[in-house]
Amino acid sequence: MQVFINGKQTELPSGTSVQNLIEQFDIRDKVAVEINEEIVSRSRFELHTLEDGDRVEIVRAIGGG
Amino acid sequence: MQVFINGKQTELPSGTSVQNLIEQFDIRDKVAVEINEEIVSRSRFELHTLEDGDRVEIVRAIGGG
Amino acid sequence: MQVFINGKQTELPSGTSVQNLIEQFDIRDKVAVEINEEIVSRSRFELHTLEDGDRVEIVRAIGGG
Amino acid sequence: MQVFINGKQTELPSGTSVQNLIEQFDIRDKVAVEINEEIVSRSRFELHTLEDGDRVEIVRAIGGG
Amino acid sequence: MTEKQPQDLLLINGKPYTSRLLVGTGKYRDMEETKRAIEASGAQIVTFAIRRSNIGQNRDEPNLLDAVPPDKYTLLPNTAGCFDAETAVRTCRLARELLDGHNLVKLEVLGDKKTLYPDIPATLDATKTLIEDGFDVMVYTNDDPVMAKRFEELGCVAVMPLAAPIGSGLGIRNPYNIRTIVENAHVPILVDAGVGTASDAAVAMELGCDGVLMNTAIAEAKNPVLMASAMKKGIEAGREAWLAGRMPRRAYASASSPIDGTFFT
Amino acid sequence: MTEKQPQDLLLINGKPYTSRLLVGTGKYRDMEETKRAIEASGAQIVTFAIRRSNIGQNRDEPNLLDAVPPDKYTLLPNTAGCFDAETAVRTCRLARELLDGHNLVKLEVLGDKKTLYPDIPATLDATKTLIEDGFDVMVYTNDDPVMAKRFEELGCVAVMPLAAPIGSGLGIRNPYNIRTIVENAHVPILVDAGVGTASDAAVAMELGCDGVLMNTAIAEAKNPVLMASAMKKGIEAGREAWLAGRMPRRAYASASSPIDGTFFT
Amino acid sequence: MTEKQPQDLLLINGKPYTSRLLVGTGKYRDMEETKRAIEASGAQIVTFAIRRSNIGQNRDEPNLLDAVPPDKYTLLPNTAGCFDAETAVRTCRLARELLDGHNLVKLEVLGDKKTLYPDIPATLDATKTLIEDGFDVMVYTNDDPVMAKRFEELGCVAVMPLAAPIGSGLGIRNPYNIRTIVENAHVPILVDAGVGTASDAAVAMELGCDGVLMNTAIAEAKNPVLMASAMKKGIEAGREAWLAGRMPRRAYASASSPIDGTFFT
Amino acid sequence: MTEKQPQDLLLINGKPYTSRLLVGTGKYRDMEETKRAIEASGAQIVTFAIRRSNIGQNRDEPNLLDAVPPDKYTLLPNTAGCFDAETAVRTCRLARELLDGHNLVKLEVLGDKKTLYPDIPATLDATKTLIEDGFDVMVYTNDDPVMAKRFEELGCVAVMPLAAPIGSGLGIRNPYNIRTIVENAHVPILVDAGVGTASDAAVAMELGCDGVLMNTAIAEAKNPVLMASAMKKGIEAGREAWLAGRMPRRAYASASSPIDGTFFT
Repeated sequence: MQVFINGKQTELPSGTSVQNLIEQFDIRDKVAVEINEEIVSRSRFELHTLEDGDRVEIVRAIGGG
Repeated sequence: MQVFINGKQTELPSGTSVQNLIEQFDIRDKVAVEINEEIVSRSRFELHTLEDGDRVEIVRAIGGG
Repeated sequence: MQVFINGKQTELPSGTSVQNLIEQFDIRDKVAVEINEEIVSRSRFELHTLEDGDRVEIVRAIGGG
Repeated sequence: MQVFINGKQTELPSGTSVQNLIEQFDIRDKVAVEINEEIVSRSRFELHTLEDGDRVEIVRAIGGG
Repeated sequence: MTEKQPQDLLLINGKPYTSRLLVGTGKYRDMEETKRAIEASGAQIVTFAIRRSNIGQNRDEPNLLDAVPPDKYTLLPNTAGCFDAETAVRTCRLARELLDGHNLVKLEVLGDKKTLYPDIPATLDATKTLIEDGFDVMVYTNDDPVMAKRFEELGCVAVMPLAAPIGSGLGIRNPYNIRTIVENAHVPILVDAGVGTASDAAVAMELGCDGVLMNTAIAEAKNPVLMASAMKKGIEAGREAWLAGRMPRRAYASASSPIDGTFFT
Repeated sequence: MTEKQPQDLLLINGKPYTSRLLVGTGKYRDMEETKRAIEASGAQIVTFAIRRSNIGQNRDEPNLLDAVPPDKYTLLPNTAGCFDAETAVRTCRLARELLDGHNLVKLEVLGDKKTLYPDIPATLDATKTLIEDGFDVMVYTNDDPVMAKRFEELGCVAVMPLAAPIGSGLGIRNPYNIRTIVENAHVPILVDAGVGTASDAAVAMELGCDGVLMNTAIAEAKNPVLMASAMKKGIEAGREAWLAGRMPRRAYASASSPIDGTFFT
Repeated sequence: MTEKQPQDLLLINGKPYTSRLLVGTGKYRDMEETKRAIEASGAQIVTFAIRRSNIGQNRDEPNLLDAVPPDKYTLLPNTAGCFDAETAVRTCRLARELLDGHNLVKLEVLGDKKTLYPDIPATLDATKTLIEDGFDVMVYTNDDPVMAKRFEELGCVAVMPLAAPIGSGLGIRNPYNIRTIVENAHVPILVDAGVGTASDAAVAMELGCDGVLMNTAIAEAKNPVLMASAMKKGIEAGREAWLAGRMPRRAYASASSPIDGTFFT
Repeated sequence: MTEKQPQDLLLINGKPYTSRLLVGTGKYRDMEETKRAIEASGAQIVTFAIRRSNIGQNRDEPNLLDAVPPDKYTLLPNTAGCFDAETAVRTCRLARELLDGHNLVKLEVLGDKKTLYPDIPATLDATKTLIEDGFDVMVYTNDDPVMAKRFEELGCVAVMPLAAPIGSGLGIRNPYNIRTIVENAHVPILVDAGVGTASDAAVAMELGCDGVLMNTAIAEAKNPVLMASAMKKGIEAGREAWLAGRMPRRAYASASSPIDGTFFT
């Protein structure tokens, strides 16, 4: 299926969970995740599986004022 | 009947027109009139008769910045 | 004899030394002395005797900016 | 003889007057003249003859603030 | 400067004005002083307030519209004293009726009595209502460049940022903001409020403003008529200086007279 | 303001002037621009420098004294460029001779090329020598009130404190000093040097100065003739504002329109 | 001053802080410099931005949350870069999730890229949404006292007026507005943006502000760590000066030393 | 900032000081307050005046030299109150005798009671006499860069331009002059007089001054001891900011947070 991760279109096997995604991309920073403009809490990363066409945002803290 | 003219309660004979009012109070300044927050145009001063309880505002130009 | 001490005319026995003066007026502050616009150093207080008409200034440190 | 005119050394026939100088150099501006740091008034241009070694300054008005 | 006059006109709502000084009519000793001060100021746009007529008392007091005849001046009714959008809109409608359909108004919706700064959200609401209702709105605002642009986009015919609190006489408190507002603008920017003396008016014009509206600085001067003349000249001086293009500022000196040709060395 | 004209004259050395703007003649593109700028400025006192005549070259270059005829203007020779008392005194004597015995001079003895600030001790020496020698001295000084008073006591006919370095265009750097100098003075105080634009000139006059002398601010404007006009108006605006008596400054607002009579409450 | 420490704490949302300097984490050379500058500043509240994670590239770049550990600092996520209410709200929700439910946010909704001034109406909307949603909002606003009060009334835990445009280093452009905001406030007023050097920070505190947030002034100094120390001291100096109560300003001099007792007369 | 401490010392006449704040001892409530304020200020150089001893009355009043022991502080006698060179020189000689041959003095020769500005010519005379007589002269002068340089050339060990009139608390009236004086100097430049609050002291240091001397700003604060601490920090803040090198000023904004990586576009 096709999902958009941080704006980039990506092919993923259906049934991929948010947790799979984090691992697959080897994201080590502490992050927050939004799918289709809804927050997915960290506790639900395992359970929440992506749907075709999902717009996923994975964000972190960076330097700013 | 009782009407409120510039905030002051006043007894008037029923059928009093805006024009009557202007004359009765001998108002010589150029004025604009609002009744119950609606403008009454100068052209309708003769025709427009007051109702009991009307809130009449008669205003003019004064010095201000 | 008459001398002027800090502007005040004062009667003193002739032969009075600066040291006598300091003691007589019980001046305990550290002071500097000028006679007729010449400094008299502390080491010479004993030796220096006043003359009739001398203008003596005895000054000290005070708060100022 | 040798004179210095506005800082430039110049050969002149002896007996040259200030007036001769003005004419020789065709100076048309209104000017003031100083010789050896002394003013020579305009009225004396004819009479005043230069000496060998004179330092002559001929000045005029120019734009300035 | 005859060579610049032709092209240097202030256009408000398509109407040309040679004067860039707008004046109020409040705080004068009497109507005669009001009249003489306005004349000395050379103002062509004059603002005034709307208040209740006197009912049956001192009917012979002089009338502002006689002192400031509409055929001679562009009259600019203002909503001074309004602290909400509704009363400001009602005031404008009464003013339009009073002036036989004249649509030009100066909108001010105040936010607080201490500063008399505008209530920006209420001013936005009133602006939209008035423009829909066919008014030509000159709007009093703070010196925030973002809000000034917003009012232009809403269709105001002029934007009037404050220089300092109304009646404070503190002058241009924040020239950076005023300059930025001017740089961004496609409608006339008129400094409204805060000017205290003639040099303040000149400074506003040197920042590129199209004009200045003032009242207290003239009316509360010891000699209002003379101050009105001073303000007229201050505005013209600042405008001409801006058009002429000032010299650069330098941290150090630069001699006015040439160095060469000195007879001493 | 016709009612004040009669009494509002600048008196220098007993001679009355209606204009309070004094101008220099340096840094202009050409003599024609110099002439037009001076006319636009309305100045009646014009300052110039003394330099060596050209000996035998370009004899047809225009002459300053033709552009600024002594019968039309009060010519004020200055000692610009002098860094010691002696050359300043020599320059004044040459100037007096050049102008057929005219005694009025602007004395400046400079202390340093970076700031062109005066050398105060040398200026004091030159002032004494010139006054003994019968000159009427208008003296360029710093903005130190003590020194300004000293020059008045020595008999200078005008004291000319700097507002900022010559040619810097920084405006009145220290209004407190200028105001104090004015308060103490019994001779005309003319701000000399540092003005950059019309509002600076107005500020100087609002501080109570009797006049302003400038050169670079006009000559280096993009349009010198228009800036000259701006300066004329700025000076008049500031003078009238000072005579009119400005409103008090307030930390907070003060409404221009009456509160009572509002139909909303 | 040990005698004042106990009572002189900055309370934000009920939590006490001894430091009144809040710092940003942008524009530093590297994470090490960020860390050392924050330590030198003594700041206890540190703000940061929210951006997309890198997907699959340079995974070893240092992590801000390691440099600024949440157990040591109060982390303040901000909505820098948001030009509308919706994205600002989304950003705050992501930040809360990122920080495990931490509700304190710095809201900024920008109105224009040139000035980075807030979009006041959009900021009002976002403020309402966030407060309903349980956030503790510290809000970036302009220096309009009416708007500052409005944000307090909406329930913001701190109001953060700008001193000058973000990153401009121009200092307190309009001290009158800041002082008025402080006088009217019942929540902490923190100057946000515009400070350029230590004296600017001191001036803000001497106006009675409760604190100052800055980033560029430290990060863009030639020596950021030393400037961070300078800012720490500037904030403390200004705060103590405000608590100590400054001397009155005088137009003239007042001798520091007594006159009587001089031996010369 | 431990890395800068070693090299950042104030050297006066070859003697190193870690504190750049010099304080006076006038105008305090009592000797105890004087003592505590000086301690809080961290000052190492303390100035005082010379007056006649009391002859036979209140002999038990506390003695300044006990409050400010010469073994702990560098005592700096000043000539406050002297309006001519002679009395200033006499005062210095008495002070030297009083302090057992200590040669360091602060010379001030005043020109007028209203401004307490120096009498420059008299100060020049006194300076020459004192230096010939072996004194190390720290000289109070106006803010004229030419005069400041002159005093350096005469051999003064420090030059102390005023920021504003003594005791006025007006702050740095003319930063351009102070900066120019600093740029030209090869001896320490210490701002003397005019500072009113901590930010003024920081500004002086950010202009590059080597130190500041003050009295009234501390002694007339509501809480002198706390203000002394504020001044200590203000001086250090300004010094560190100057050493750190401030960010450039910008007319417009510059974002603190990166633009790329925003999840909204």
